Amino acid sequence: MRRSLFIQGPISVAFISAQIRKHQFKTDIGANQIFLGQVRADQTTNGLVTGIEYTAYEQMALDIMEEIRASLFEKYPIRCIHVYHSLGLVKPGGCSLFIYVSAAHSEAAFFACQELLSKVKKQLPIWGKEVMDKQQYQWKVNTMTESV
Amino acid sequence: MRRSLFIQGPISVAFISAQIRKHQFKTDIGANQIFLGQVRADQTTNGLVTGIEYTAYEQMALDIMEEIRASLFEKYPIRCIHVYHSLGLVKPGGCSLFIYVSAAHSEAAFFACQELLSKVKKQLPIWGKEVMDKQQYQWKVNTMTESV
Amino acid sequence: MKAEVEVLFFGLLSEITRETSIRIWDVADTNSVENIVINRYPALRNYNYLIALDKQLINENRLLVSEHTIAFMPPFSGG
Amino acid sequence: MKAEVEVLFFGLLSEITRETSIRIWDVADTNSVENIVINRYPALRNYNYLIALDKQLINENRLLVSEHTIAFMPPFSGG
Repeated sequence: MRRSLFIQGPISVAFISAQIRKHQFKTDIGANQIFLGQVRADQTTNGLVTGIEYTAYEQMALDIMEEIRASLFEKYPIRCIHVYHSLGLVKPGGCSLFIYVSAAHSEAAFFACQELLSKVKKQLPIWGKEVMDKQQYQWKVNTMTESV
Repeated sequence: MRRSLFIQGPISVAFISAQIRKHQFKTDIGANQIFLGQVRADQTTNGLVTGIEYTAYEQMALDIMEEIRASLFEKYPIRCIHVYHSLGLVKPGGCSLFIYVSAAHSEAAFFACQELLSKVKKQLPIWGKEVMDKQQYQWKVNTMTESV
Repeated sequence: MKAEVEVLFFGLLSEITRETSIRIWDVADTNSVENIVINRYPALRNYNYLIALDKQLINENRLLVSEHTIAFMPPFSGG
Repeated sequence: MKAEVEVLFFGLLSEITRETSIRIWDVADTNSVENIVINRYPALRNYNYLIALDKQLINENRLLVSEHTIAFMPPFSGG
């Protein structure tokens, strides 16, 4: 089992492209569903977000990720699952979460990707600290009502 | 309104990367949902698929695409929609459909992308001819039960 | 005034007709066009097709007034 | 035999405690660990937290047998 999950800093477009290119050698794949989470320059009551600093309980996150992966492979006819999450500072526009699900058909890739994103946000011990202009910060909150 | 939709031959990873990179300049985007449809080397009763040759009623497809685009912008809080479809021959592993939906939040991007893919398959006048080894071919059929 | 119509055939249908487009003159409505086309290419009866009048799918007869484009299309299979 | 526990603090909580890890000896169960931690850092009462015993979330008291890692974690906010 692959145990890579975290990437220091933003996830580069070159890295994402390389993953897409790799999957083109697998001729039993018909659908690639990709989610890229990107840091927004939100205006908050504490100021403008100038970046998110991510930390994680890495060993626990890797274990949980293996459980999530196994449960999705059991539930959906999919070919592969890849998840990468940034650690450290990611500035607005930067990619902090890269999810890739491939399958023969689009339905499986879609629903698996949706469930995967929801689980990554709800179950992985990762925290984002929104860094503001004027040297302030606030801890990011994932709203509980989000279905994905 | 942008009127590009068709690309001759497979959609390159370089083209896809360039689109991803462009969106990183938009700091009000938090979620990028990408679908890449890829030609499979399926084994059929007529032989092994060695490629799909796409044709389209281009002017009609462009009109319908504008209607789909407008309906999705009305229904979902999304920032942008991009759709590219191949014309001509695409070999197994090659990308023939590239869908990109961006939004502030992931729910909107997800559901809009799903609906968009379904509409592209059901409403755009595009036809795929599966080319087989042994010089044969058969016309591709999109099953009606597919929800996406 | 009766209409002049460009008839287009796509995908599998263009292999049946061995044409991608033909012209038909002096037709009053889309049903007439369909009858003329089916009479010229009887094998089309064996296939499912959709009809678009001026790039819009139609499900019933439409009157034709001047110049039109009518497309005969197999079920779509993009993606 | 009573257990030895490494206690970890993550995210916002590590700013409250000003520590990312401490060690606690001679504890019998996770409730005892929580009491000791809350007594040492009373401000933690004002925050929501989750507890993981050996990298598994727990919702009730667990007996401790030897060496363990217990993590105090704010609600997750990855993505």
